Amino acid sequence: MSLDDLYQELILEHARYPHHRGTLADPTVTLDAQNPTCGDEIHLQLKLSGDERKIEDIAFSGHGCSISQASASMMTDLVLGLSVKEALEKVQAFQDMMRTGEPREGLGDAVALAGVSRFPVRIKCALLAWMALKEALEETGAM
Amino acid sequence: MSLDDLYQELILEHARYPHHRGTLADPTVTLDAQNPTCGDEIHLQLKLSGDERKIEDIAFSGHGCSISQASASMMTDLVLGLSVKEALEKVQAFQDMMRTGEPREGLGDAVALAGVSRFPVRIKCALLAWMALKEALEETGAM
Amino acid sequence: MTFSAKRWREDFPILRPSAKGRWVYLDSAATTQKPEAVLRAVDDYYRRYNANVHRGVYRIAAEATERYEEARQRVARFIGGDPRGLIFTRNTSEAINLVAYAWGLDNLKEGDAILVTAAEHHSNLVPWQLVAKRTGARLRVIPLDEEGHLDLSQLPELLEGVKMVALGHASNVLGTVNPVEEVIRAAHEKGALVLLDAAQSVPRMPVDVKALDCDFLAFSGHKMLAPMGIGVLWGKPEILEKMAPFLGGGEMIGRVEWEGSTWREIPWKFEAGTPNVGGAIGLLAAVDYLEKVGMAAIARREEELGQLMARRLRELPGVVVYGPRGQRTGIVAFNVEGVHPHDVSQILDEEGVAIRAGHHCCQPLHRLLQAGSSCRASVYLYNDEEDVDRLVAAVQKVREVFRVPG
Amino acid sequence: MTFSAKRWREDFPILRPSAKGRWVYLDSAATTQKPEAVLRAVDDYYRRYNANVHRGVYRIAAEATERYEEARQRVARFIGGDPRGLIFTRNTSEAINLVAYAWGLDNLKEGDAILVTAAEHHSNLVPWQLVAKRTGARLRVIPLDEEGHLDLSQLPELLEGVKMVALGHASNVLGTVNPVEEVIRAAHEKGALVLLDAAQSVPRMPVDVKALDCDFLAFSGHKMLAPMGIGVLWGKPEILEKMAPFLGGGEMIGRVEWEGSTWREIPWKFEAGTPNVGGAIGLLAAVDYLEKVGMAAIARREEELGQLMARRLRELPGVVVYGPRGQRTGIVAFNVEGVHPHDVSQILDEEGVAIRAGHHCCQPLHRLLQAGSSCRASVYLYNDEEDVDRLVAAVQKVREVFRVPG
Ligand SMILES: Cc1ncc(COP(=O)(O)O)c(C=O)c1O
Ligand SMILES: Cc1ncc(COP(=O)(O)O)c(C=O)c1O
Repeated sequence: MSLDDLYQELILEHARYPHHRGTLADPTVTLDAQNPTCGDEIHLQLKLSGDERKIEDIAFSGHGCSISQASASMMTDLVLGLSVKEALEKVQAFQDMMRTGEPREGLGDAVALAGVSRFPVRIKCALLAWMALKEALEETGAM
Repeated sequence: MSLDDLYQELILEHARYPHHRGTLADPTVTLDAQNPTCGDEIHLQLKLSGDERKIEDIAFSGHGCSISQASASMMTDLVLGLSVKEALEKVQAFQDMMRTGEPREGLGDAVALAGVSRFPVRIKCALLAWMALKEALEETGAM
Repeated sequence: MTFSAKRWREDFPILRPSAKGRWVYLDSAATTQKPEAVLRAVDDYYRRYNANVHRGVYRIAAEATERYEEARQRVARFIGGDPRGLIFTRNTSEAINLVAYAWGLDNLKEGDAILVTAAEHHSNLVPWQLVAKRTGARLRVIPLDEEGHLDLSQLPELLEGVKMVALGHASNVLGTVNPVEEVIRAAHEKGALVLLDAAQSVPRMPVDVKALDCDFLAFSGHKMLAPMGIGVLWGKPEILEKMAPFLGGGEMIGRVEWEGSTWREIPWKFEAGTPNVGGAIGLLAAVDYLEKVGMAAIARREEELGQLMARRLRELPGVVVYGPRGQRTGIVAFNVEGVHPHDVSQILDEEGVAIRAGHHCCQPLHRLLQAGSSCRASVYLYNDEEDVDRLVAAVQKVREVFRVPG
Repeated sequence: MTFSAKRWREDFPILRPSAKGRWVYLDSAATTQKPEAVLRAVDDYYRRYNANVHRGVYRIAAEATERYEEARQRVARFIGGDPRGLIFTRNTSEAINLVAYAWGLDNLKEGDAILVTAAEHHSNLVPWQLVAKRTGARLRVIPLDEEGHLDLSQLPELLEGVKMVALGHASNVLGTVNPVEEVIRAAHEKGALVLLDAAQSVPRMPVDVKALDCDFLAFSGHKMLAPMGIGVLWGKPEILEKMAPFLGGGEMIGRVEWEGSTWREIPWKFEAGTPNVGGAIGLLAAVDYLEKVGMAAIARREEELGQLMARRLRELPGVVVYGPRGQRTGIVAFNVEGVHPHDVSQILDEEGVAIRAGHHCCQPLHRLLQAGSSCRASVYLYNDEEDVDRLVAAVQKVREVFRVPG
């Protein structure tokens, strides 16, 4: 395993200039999640369409390592505009990728995170945002 | 070290037929002591002279191993009739013998217990009655 | 296939014969000896990847954490329990105290009862006395019959008002195995929880918490081939989740503020401070070893040797053996008439046979047996018939030295 | 005479260079590595005289008991304390919880205050929060000045109504050593007791409880060369004697009746169940080793390397070092601007340098430092100037990868 896998340019870019970082004026769901072993935190906000079927807007804040920040940034890019069901499928695909280390199609930039699976301690960092999204979507009960 | 040191005939005799085993009708002091690690117990009773200077009678009951029973029997033989001060000197001499393993003069039959010092776990058994005596005498405050 | 104690014995460095011949260890109910595989696993940890767990990013910290959590998974599997309910403690005693404090302080009150048995080890009695004193709850006792079996005839009445049944699974004195399924069923019907003191069962028979349906189970690594300093409390996750924490400190927290804190999810909520990682890794290796030997085979073997020991000792005039004549474990308590257990044990030691003498942390039971103390011989997978012969011959020697009539 | 870390390093199997070169361990504040002498002492115990203590008459049980009690004497001597006050626990956390429960539940009430500092480790904070919740007592906090030193200007006022001062001796983040003598004197004047969390002081400087006059002192074996699973609470005997027991179980009892029990004398009153005998023997060997190196020499060396590390890191643009500029221990917390500590630690690991990243069980302190987390490098007797060079070079690498400006 090599550091270059972990700290690819694409990942560092997302970490340095994360997309959808901030807060929403009128969120449908807000969820706080944390990684208690390292203290990393994410506040995730979603704006769902009226029938709660579709992610119309998304934003995150909080603090964390480059992997968790990049992962959150990539995730928000990916799921914006998707239906709740589609988004949950993406979460599942990302989890699978973390478990197996096999790059997965349909994950957008987040495919760059496949190498994280070789650093077991960091998997939790990569997963933080995705787990928060999953919990937030399940809370809406819109599936 | 050999078993024969520990289980000399004289010791077994005292253990089998202990002297001064029983209770006193009119004790001046009564003291209970125990060895919590093995559950052995001794109830020691003393009758002191009016000025509390002299041990006029002594008795013990309770239960314990052959070493603790023999030791109590030998001790009661030894201190009966002595002054409080003399009795405390005997206790000190017996403690020294247990610590050093050197037989001590003036301990009567109890000198047979010198070999116990080579069995560290059993020293507490041999000392039980003597420690009870010491505590009982100190309680009278007659020194 | 016969059970080859001799073969297993070779794995235990301490049991190798010395110049003076073979030494016979019959005190495994107090603590067992350790096989090479366990010693090596612990040694390997300290020589290769010793690190504090959970918070380290560097390689050996990650490896230590992984192995520690693997131990949790593995030990949970060994007892058929959800790993989320598996808490590492120092020993059985601490595990029981954890429940007595963390569950007891918040769930017991004046008028409530805690039910124990008359054969309880102090470790499953004193914690309940302590929490009873703090809460106003009271202890109640299931009596024993003549042979040492639980007398369950009054169980429904005994269970009235009981919130917790704290029950020894296998006795460390009598060699009995209690009908815990029956007690658990009855207790649950009355809404009481059941904690099993499994210090003497998990090491010597297959135990499955799912099948038993107990709420808590406590045992010690050192009584099942693992090093000292590691033990287990298993609890049903849904109960553990509702409990307040026990020890506070590092690792068990969520968010710490001056005014108060939140807790990490179970099981970590109950593990404060640096755990005994080396101990957990040793327990993992011990469980691997035990499954290689086979828990069912160990149980059968225990029963065989226990029966043999009890029968052979009973044949000696002036020797009284406690506990049942029927089914039993390999733990046999006895007394030689007129000879104090300390003296018996001392002479046995000279004959190269190690047994325990005392009240075995069961003073109330010994009062019931009308014995201040007793001798206890207990076998494990490294003992065999030859060891029983050695024990019996040594007890004969005791009878000679002390001229026991008969 | 110069201190030869290189010589000591040879005693530590895990620190031997591999094919890839020498690995640099800078996480001793979390847990230290173990020298051969400690590993051998523990191994020898399990291979030669492993037995349960206190109740065995046979030879190895007697030897195990003797060594266990010798460890108590030896460790008590190491901290200048009466051995009757020395209780073996699992770690610092358990030691502090023991006092919080056994002393706190009976001696704290609504309106009482417990005084801690703003730099407290969760293990010396959460136990007091838990007991405060159960008793109605409240926590009060000694603030820090800019450099991380205790601000004692309001101490007399802060001490009003305080029953217990729970005070870290040496910080596990800031590298500070608190003026505990002054606090102890002031606390005693107001009738408050003082517990010192000495997890980071006993391993790295001479500590004498008699001279300090503290009432309780807690520390962990694993942070001072001993195995995991063994720690110490020392307490003044006259205070311990008046306290109720903490954990109930075997060994700690006098007479056990159904209705209640009496306790054994201290220190055994506070040790329930089978102790970690192997761990205590390991701690004995560790203390022998530390005295061979010399605690005063270790303290001087820590200070030297701590200063060097802090200075060299501060020289790097974009690196902030926490804690004082003056006197300090060999524990240095820092951050690299714009780079999360996890990322720093990951890159350092690739460079063969192991440090810790996180809140180091000090969330409130990190909020004060306005940092969610930090990197922490900590030295011990096996580290030297070359290790500091390696650390600094690796932090440079972090700056390159993350293009830290400056
Ligand atoms: C200052 C301080 N107190 C307490 C502790 C807790 O020690 P342990 O985890 O060994 O209980 C530590 C170490 O983590 C510490 O650094
Ligand atoms: C039945 C029983 N319960 C509890 C214990 C206590 O175990 P530990 O001393 O490991 O806490 C023992 C062993 O001593 C035991 O035999």
